[in-house]
This record gives sequence, structure tokens and C-alpha cells, in this order.
Amino acid sequence: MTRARALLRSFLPFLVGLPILVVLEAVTPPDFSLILVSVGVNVILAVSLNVVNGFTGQFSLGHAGFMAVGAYTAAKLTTALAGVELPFLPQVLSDQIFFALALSAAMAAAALAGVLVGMPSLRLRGDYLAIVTLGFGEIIRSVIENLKALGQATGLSGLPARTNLVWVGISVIATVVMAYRLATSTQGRALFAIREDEIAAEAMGVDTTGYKVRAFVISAAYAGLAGALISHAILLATPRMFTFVRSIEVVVMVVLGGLGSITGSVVAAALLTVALELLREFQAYRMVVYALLLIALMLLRPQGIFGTRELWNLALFRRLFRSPRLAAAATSGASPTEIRDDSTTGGAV
Amino acid sequence: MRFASAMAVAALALAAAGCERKPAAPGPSPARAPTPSATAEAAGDSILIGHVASLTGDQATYGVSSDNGIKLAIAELNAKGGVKGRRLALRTYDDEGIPEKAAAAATRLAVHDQVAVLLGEVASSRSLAMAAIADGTGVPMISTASTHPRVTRDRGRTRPYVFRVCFVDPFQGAVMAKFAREHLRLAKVAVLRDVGNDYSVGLADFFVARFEELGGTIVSDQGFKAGDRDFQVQLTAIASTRPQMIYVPAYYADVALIGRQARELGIGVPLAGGDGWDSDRLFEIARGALDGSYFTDHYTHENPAPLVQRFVQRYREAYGAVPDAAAALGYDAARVAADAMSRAPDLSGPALREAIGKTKDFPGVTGRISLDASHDAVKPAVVIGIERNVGRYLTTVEP
Amino acid sequence: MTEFFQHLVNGVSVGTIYALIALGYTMVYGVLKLINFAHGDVYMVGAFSGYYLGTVGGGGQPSFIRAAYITLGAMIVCGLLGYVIERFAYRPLRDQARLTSLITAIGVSFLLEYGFQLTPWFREPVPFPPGPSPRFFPTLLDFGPAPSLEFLGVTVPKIDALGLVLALALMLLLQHIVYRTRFGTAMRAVSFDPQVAGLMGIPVNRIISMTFVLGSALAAAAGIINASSRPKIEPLFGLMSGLKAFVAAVLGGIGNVPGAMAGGLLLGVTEEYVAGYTSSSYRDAIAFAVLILVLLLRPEGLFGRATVEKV
Amino acid sequence: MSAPLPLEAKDVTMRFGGLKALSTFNLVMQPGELVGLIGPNGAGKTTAFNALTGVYTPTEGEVRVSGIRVNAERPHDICVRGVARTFQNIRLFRQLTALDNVRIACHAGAKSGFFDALFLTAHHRSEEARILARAEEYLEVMGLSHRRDEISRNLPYGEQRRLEIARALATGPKVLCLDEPAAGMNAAEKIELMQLIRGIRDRFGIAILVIEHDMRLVMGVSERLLVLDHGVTIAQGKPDAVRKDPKVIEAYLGDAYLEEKRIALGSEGAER
Repeated sequence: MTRARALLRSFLPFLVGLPILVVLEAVTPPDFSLILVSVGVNVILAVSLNVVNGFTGQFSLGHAGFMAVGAYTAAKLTTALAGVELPFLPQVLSDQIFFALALSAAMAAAALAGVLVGMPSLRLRGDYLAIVTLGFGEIIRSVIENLKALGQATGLSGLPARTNLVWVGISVIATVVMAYRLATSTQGRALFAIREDEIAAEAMGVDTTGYKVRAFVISAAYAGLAGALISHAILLATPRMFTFVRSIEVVVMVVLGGLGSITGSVVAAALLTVALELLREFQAYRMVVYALLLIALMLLRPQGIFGTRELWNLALFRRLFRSPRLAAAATSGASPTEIRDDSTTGGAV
Repeated sequence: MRFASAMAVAALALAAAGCERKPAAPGPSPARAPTPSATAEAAGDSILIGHVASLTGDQATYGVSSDNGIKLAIAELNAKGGVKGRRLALRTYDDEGIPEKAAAAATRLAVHDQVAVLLGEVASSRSLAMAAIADGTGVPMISTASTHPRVTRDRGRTRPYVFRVCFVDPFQGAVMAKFAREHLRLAKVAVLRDVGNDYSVGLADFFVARFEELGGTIVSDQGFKAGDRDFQVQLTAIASTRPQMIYVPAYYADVALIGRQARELGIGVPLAGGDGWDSDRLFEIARGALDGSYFTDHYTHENPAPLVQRFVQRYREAYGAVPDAAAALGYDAARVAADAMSRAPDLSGPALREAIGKTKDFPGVTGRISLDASHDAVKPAVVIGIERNVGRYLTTVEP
Repeated sequence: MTEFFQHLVNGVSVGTIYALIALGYTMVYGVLKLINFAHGDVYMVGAFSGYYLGTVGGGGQPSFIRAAYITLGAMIVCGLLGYVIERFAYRPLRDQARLTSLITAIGVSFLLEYGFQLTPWFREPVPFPPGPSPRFFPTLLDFGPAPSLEFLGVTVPKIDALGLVLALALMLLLQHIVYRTRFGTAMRAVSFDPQVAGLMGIPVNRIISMTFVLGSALAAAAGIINASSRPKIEPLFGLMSGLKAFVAAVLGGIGNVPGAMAGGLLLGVTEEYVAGYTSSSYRDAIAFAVLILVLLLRPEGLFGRATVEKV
Repeated sequence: MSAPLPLEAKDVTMRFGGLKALSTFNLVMQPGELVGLIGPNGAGKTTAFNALTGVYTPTEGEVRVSGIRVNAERPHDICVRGVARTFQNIRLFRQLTALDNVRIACHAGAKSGFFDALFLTAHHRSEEARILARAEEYLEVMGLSHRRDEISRNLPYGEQRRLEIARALATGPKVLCLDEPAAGMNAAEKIELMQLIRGIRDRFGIAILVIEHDMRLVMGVSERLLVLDHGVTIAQGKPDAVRKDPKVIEAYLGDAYLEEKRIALGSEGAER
């Protein structure tokens, strides 16, 4: 009985989300569908990067590399299984099952890459880490460009069209649920501790390197998922989709939403994606605007739109849904202006 | 609970953002360079042509060139009264050189803006991203300069709605391989390719395959990456294998630097390449370093044919530069599209697709264009030799 | 054997550029503990300044005077740029966490790269911004029909040799400034402890500004030297060189001036040998592999001194 | 042999380059013992702490926790083995609430993993409940229940110190190491604190090692004192005996004057 209840609780968001997504998929016009897919993919990327950059306070600039690993893994699988049909199942269903398999494989492969990258680099200080992860992202891309099996610079094309709004929606829910459950669990608090003060966290029994690597691996896995989804939406995986610029875009989303705020990442990712789609006429200025946004944000509001707070902690929201518990939680909203950085010669003996 | 309500609000916000679709706001961005600007206006009764190009990012130069060529073609066509009595209007979206953004841009053009035809892209990877959209939405697409065979083919079948006005890599690679092997009688050739560029990799592969088929040997196969400015390491490694020629299927800016650095290192053998070499700038910077080299091309702007000279002159007037291959192909793609429109009974996707497929002996600045059953342009390639820092037409190789 | 020495010559020529850029990284990191992500782009701006100075009014004949004027001009322009970046983007954030500054630095870097990629707003006297198409750097010096020296089959392009000499001279000058002048002493004091240095009456802000100016001017010189021998310049070319120069700075021990020089040369040569004898298409990966190895095995760099973190 | 000693240091030496910050430091903590580690500024007290808690690896000698050699272990391992500490310059998780600060410390013994957290297993829920209950208990003990949901950096200074102790206690230590817990407090607060420390010892039965600068203060609570000067242990024993030790007097005389001045300036511990 309790087992069943626990299971239900665990998968409740998906059960609620699924019918909505099925309807959404049915009614969305095709041009809007691709925009929604990119919104979803960007939300997955931003929220998962937030686990590393926001929760744990480690600054990664290599998210696109993990996307690439996921995209290529899934692409290889789906193309290999494109003609295969499971017995007793109609082709459509069998394809979907294979796609689920491919997505899981993408996450697993990206997670593995996350271990390989994270183990050596997460011993490093924050700002070095940024450069090293950037380097790793470029190395991953270099490897793809040199491997014949992965199509080199041309990449893999002619992938079967598998991504739809249901898959994207489920993945978004999975990502947000992951981040939310992490943030409210003792494991998540251990990550916050690392962000706040690595030395104190270590002294309080938190295996800082181990937890950093775990956060990094989880984050990488979801980046891999995003990569797999986008490549099966545009039916193509090429190294050019996973450049350093892509990583920076995600960083802009996370920073804009507020490092550490899940809803902040969601809102920022969705807003930026939709806004840029609506403002296509000014696209030549897009990257310049990103750059100015980053600078202005750091100068004027370094904590991002939401800070580490979540949407429901914002004053406006509290007024709408006032309850004692909320009010208490709201006081916990704080500015992450100082994601503390202990490598500065701060503490004296 | 909190979580659920927050999600609901987020979903609402999203939906609101999505529903509020902006009415198509036409017009070029205010700070565009001097262009034949009138063409970009989307007048009420005009025929809209969509173009996807890399206007920013590290491959922006090709996207901008291609866009310039198309704008020029449309300006000329409108000056002559447009097509079917209607003016042509162009809408160009930037893809930043990223395939997924090319797909998004193509979708927007095809579904939202309802363009009659899609033009672009220069790079094969982005044309591939667009191709899926073109087939899915039934809007014909003409790729300007994507030479990879897969652009018009999807798992063994010809893509119904995708065409191109350029020849394909196997042809271009074969032309140079044959020229080197049979005309120049070379046995040992080295390859230096841009590994980050699908065009370069594709062309190099087909050259290598054909050259070896003809009995030649590839003594060294080196790579660099777009944006590299130092090629001495590759050239030194190549020199140690003593090739008789170095095949460099890359873009002109890189090629010019490679030529200079090769000469500085005392490497005297000719270089060879493909249409990516085509630019005035090549000579401006090579300053004689490429003398004795060869490249294959779609056209030569020295071609005295009035069509070509008029194009070169007008392009120069509008943009202050000699058109490169991307510009010429963009120009031709737009004109092939307009030609098909005038022949088609109506401007629906299937009708237009039919008409484009029937393009035969169209007089383009890049040669006579006929589209074959696999939707590729059948047209000759020219081999150009470089002497005293000037490209000299050597020979035409028919397909 | 010839190939071996040829690779050495090539590596030194590339390494010189890394070293000059790395000096700016290392000095800024020394005083501010900030990875000035935009430094590689300042180098790019340096090359473009030279391009504009060299082409405005139709250019002129190659000569030493003209080369000197253009080099100095570009150094001044970039010095100013460095000052402006520090004053308006970094200084307001100096009390904030280091990540805040790093994010700002990434912003500045992107602003320069993509700002320069915009289609020109005006074309006279020069087209600015330059736009995405590669521009070709004017010839500052003409070496006539024999652009290279040759020893026993090893060719040394004269322009590279000259670049190396100029770079070494600039490095020695910097070495002198840092270790032999009052400004250098003040700079080292600030790098040791900005608060105490401030208490001792050192004008910390001015010293930091000057450090940026100096580092940026050196980057401009690197830009000119590099663009003279590899005359293709476009707005994105500073990114990778900048990152590699950062690797060079870490390799030599960040904050350490002679270390940055040695690190740059070492990185250039390493890259050259690994790329030359194995696979040249992994060339960019080599630098990052070096960075990761150094940080894991000897995080203080080859010439740095280990510091113990105080608790 | 009886149960192993909770904490033991044998001939621990710390060298930084040429500097010997600590030489042949010996310490034996009996269960439930309250020991004071005193010495003038720069005597090597915090260095000793860092060596004991794994922040530094001793250059020579060995550290044993519950009889197990821990030289090569990282601080979090040592923490899990039962040695918890506070910091001289308070190192709270500044943006987190008081409750979360303590809950993080309770994490050390958590048996649920990331998987449980992501799938909300029953195990995860019971662990969370246990942690919450424990954390609230420690807040209660340190008299901070009313500050439960307050951001820790907004707490008054004294409460921040107490919160740090609560946090250290929550890791469930056998030995609690307090690095100048009274720094920056006024005389009355200091006395109150020392009584609190003794109360903790009595209630939880754990051994406590206190670094204190102010000799008079620590005399009152400690059962045993260790005096460091220039990294060397110059005296140890009962407070009364130590007080009379001429070496200690000499070491402190030079410092007594400075001590007064330091208090007047408002304590180095309050920096940042």
C-alpha cells in the first residue's frame, strides 16, 4: 500500500502532465511546435545548468559539449533502430519505445562524459573551472569533428522525426522535478553548502568533491537529454549545433533568471527563446543584446531577476497566495550576490 | 502545492507569450548596409521569398554575400516588373551559422510567413536542417551553395521539395582529381582540409577517393579549423612528405594565408582547391603566393559574357565588392526561383516544385543550369589557373 | 631533423603571440584575481586598430616608420579600451564575488566580438564596425622577393623573426617596469594585498587602471605582430588565441610575468610538436589538455609558488 | 585495552616551506574531557586545529580518531568519524536559514542518496523527517529556535557563533573543536558562553577542545590546558599549574599589552 503511494507520489507530476501534453501536441500548429520544442529544450538546459552553476556554485561553461554527447548517442541509436519493429506492436509504438531507449542512452552517455570531465576538473577553483569546462566542451567537439563514424563536420543527418511536444514536455517536467526535489532534499542542501562555503561544508561532513561531481553528472545527463531532443526535432546532429556560443546562451538564461532559482531559469529560458523568436527582425543584434544584458545585469542586479528565490517567494506572488507557511518560506529569500568564493584571501588564521 | 501552482502560472505565462503572435513586421533592420532596399519591403500583393542565412557568427561572410546576391536579383526582377505582374519581396532570417536555428527560421518562413519559396543555405549542415522543414511543409527550397550530396537526398530517396543551383562535391572533387592526375600528371598529392567545415571535409573526401581511384597517392592528410591563422605546423608536416601538389578545399581567406605561409616555408609546389577559393580577396592577400595553383569553380567573374559582367558591375555598385561564389549562387538561386514562378500555373508548393524541377538550360551567371532527377544542378565546372596573382580560365569540364 | 627544427621555429613564432597576450592575463589576474575573458578580444581590436590606421586615407608605402606609427597607434587605442573596460565594467564590481566579474568579462568579450560583426554603420572614413567578412591587414613592411631567411633547410620568415625581436623587447621593457620602477612596485603591492596597499597610500584604482592599460597595449602589439605575418583578421579571431594565452599564463604560473613569457613559448612549441607529429586536427584540444594537466599536477604553474589556503 | 581515545595527536609537525608552524604537537583527548588550547597570537593554535581536522595533512606525526589513523583523510571523512569544528572567523552558510545550516550538518549521517531524493522514496522521507527533528533539537539546545527560519547572516553576532556550535554539534561528534568561540564578545557574553560550553559537554558527554586567546576565561572551564607558543607546546596540565608556569608567563607577558589593545580595536575575529 505505502509502496504504491510512494510510487504515485514519485510520478504524480508526470501523470498530471501527460494528458495535457497529449492535447497540446494535438492542437499546436507546426510552426509554433518547433518554437515550443526549443523553449522546452532551453528550459531543460537552463534548469540543469542551474544545478551546477546555481545550486553548487561551480561555474561550468561546457554544457553544449554534453548536449553533443547526448545528441550523437541518441542519433546513432535511432538511426540504427529506424527500421526495426518490436514484435506484437505497431510501428509507431515500437518507435516510441526505441526513442525512450535512445533518450535514456543519451542521458547515460552524457552522464558518463560528465564523470570523465567532472572528476579531474571539479577539484579546481571556480574561475579555473569555467575555462576548463569550456575547454572540455571544445575537446568533445573536436573529437566529433575528427570521427568518421560521427560524420565529422557534416554530422549525422536524416534522423527519424521522433521529438514531439509530449516527449519535450515530459523531459521538462522531469528536469524541473529533479531540480525541485534536489533543492528540497538534504542532498540539495549539501550542494548549497558547497556554494556558500566550501571549507565549512567540508568540515560539516559534506564530501565536496563527490557532491560536486554528482551535481555535475546529473546536470550533464539532462543536457544530454536536451541534445537528443533537439537533434530529433530538426533531424540532424552536427558539431555546429554545440559550440561554445550555445553554452554561453544557456549561461545567460541561468544568470538572467537568477543563479539558484529554478523558476527563474524556467522563466528566463522561456522568455528569451520566445522574445528572440518574436524579434527576428533585430536578430543581427541578438548576440550584442545578450552581451549587454549580461553586463547590465551584473552591474545592476547581479542576482538575476529572481535571485535564489523561487517564483512563489516573490512579494507579488506572496500577496496573491498568502499563507503562514509561505510567509515563513518567503523570508528565506536572499540575494545570492555573494556566491562565496573562498579562494580570495579572505579568512585569516 | 506551491510547486504545482507555480508551474501552472509558468504555463499560463508561456501560453500568453505564445499566443500573442506578432503580426509580421516587415522591413530590413534599420542599420543595414546600403542595399537595393526597396526590394525588402513586403508590399501587400507581393510574392514573398524566404532566405535563411548566417548573417552573424563565424560563417557570417558567406551568409551576407548570399543575401546580397539575392537582394540584387530581386531588385533587378522587380525593376523589370516582377513575376506574374507581382513584385517580389524578400525576407531573410539569420541562423547565426547554427543548424537548429536554420530549422527554426525555415519553419517560421514556411508556416508563419507563408513564403512561396525558401532560399539558402550556403553550408550543407544548415541546408540539411532546412531540407526536413521544406519537405515537411511542402514549400520548395533552393539551396544556393550547399554542395554535399546528402542535401537533396534523404535515406536513398530524392527529397521532393529540395533543389540546388550548384554542382555537388563528388563532381567538383572529381574534376580536380582528374585534372591533377591526367592533365598535370601528378602522382603524390597532400590534402589540407578544414575539419570544422562540412564543405571542406566533403570535398576533400571526394577528391581523395577519386584521385586514388585514378592511381594517385595521398601522401599526407592534414586538418585545421576555421579561424586558425597559423598553418605552419600542417605545412611543415606536409612538406616532409614531399608532395607534388597540395589540395586545400577551403575558403579563400584561409587559402590565401595557407599559400603565403607555404611560400614562407619554402614550399614551392602548387596548391589546388575548389569554389571556396573564389574571391577577389584571395589575390589581394596572397600577393603572388598562389601563382601556379589551380582551382575549380562555378563561374569566373572574368567571363566576358555580358550576363556575368553586368552582374559583377551591378554588384560592385551596390556593395562595393566583387561578388564571390556565394553571392553569384544566391543571385542565380533567386533568379531560378523567379523563373520557375513565372512558368508555374500558380504559386502553390506542388506547382512551384514541379516548375523548379523542370528548369533547363537556365542562363545563370554561374553557368547554364539544368536540374536533374536528383534535383542537383547539372552544370559545367571551370578550372582556373593562377598566374601573376590573377586567375586565368583554363578549361571547362562538362559533367 | 630539418622538420624538427622547422617545427621549433614555427612553435616559437606562435608562442611569442601567446606570450604577449598571456602577459596581460597574468598582470590582471595578479592584481585583481580576475580572468579577463575579454583580453583575447582586446588583442583582436588591436589588430583591427592597426588595420584602420593602415588603410585610412588609402594607406601608404610599407616602411619602418609607418609600421612603428601603426603599432604605437594600436597600442594607444587598446590601452584606452582597456582603461574603459576596467573603469566601467569591472571596477563597479570589484567588491563582488569573483564569478560576478567573470560573467561580466564574458559579456564584454561577446560585446566586442559580436559588436564588431555587425554590418557597418558608416563607411567613411573607414567602415565601422568591420562586419563579419575577413579583412586583410595592410602590409607594413616589405621584404621584397625573399621573405624568409634560411639556415640548413630551416626557413625563418623575416616577419616572424622581427616579431619575435619586438615581442622580446616589449617583454623586457615590461619586466623592467614591473621590477624596477615605482609603478611596478606599487603594482606588486596591490597584487599582494590591495587593502593593505591602499592603506599604505598606494592609489589602488590608478594602479589597476594602469595595469589594464599596459596589458591591453601589449595585446595590441601582439595583434599587430600576428596580423602582419598572418594578415587575415576577423572579429572572432581573438577568442581562441585569448583562451590559449590564458592557458599559457596558467602554465607559467598565473601572476608571474617571466612565467607568462615562458609559458607562452612553451605552449606554442608543445602545440606545434604534438600537432606536427600526431594529428593536426586536434590542435586546439592540445592547449586545453595542457591546461587540465597543469592544473591537476601543478596548479601553481611551472614557475609559480604554491600558496596554502588559509582557514 | 579499553575503548579507543576519541582524538589523539602524536608528534604532529606542520611545515610551510621553511616555516615550522607547529612542532611535535601531542594531544590526547579523553571522552567527555574539556581541554583548553591557549597561546598568544600566531602561536599555531589554529594550525593545530587544521591539522587535527584534516584541513592540513601533517608534515610529520600522526592524528588518530577513535584509534584510526586519519592523516590522509579529507576533512569530511574526519567529520564523519566524529571530530567537528567551528571557525575562528565564522563560516556559516550565510545565505541559508539557521535551520538549513544545522540540517546540512545532520546530512553527515544521512543514509539516503541522490536516487532517493529524486524519486521521493519512503526512505528519503523518513530521513528528511529525522534530519528535521534533529536539527530542531540542536537549535533548541543552543537557544536558537526562534531564529529557525532566519537567514543566518542576518543573525546578531553572538547568535551566529551559537549557530555555528549548533551546526558542529549536529554532525554528531565525539570531539568538538571550538576555534575562539568567544572572539568578539564582551565579558558577560564570554562568561555565558563558557557556561554554555560546559553545559554541552555535560548534556552530550562529548569531549571539547577550545582554542582561546584569553587565558583567564578558559581557566574557568577547562579541566586541562595546553599552551602553545611559536608552534611549540610550552606547558600543559591543570589550569592552576599552567598559570604559574614561568614559560607561560613569559609568553603571555609580551602579549598581554597587545591583548588589551585588540579588545579595544574590536577583535580580529569580527572581520568580513
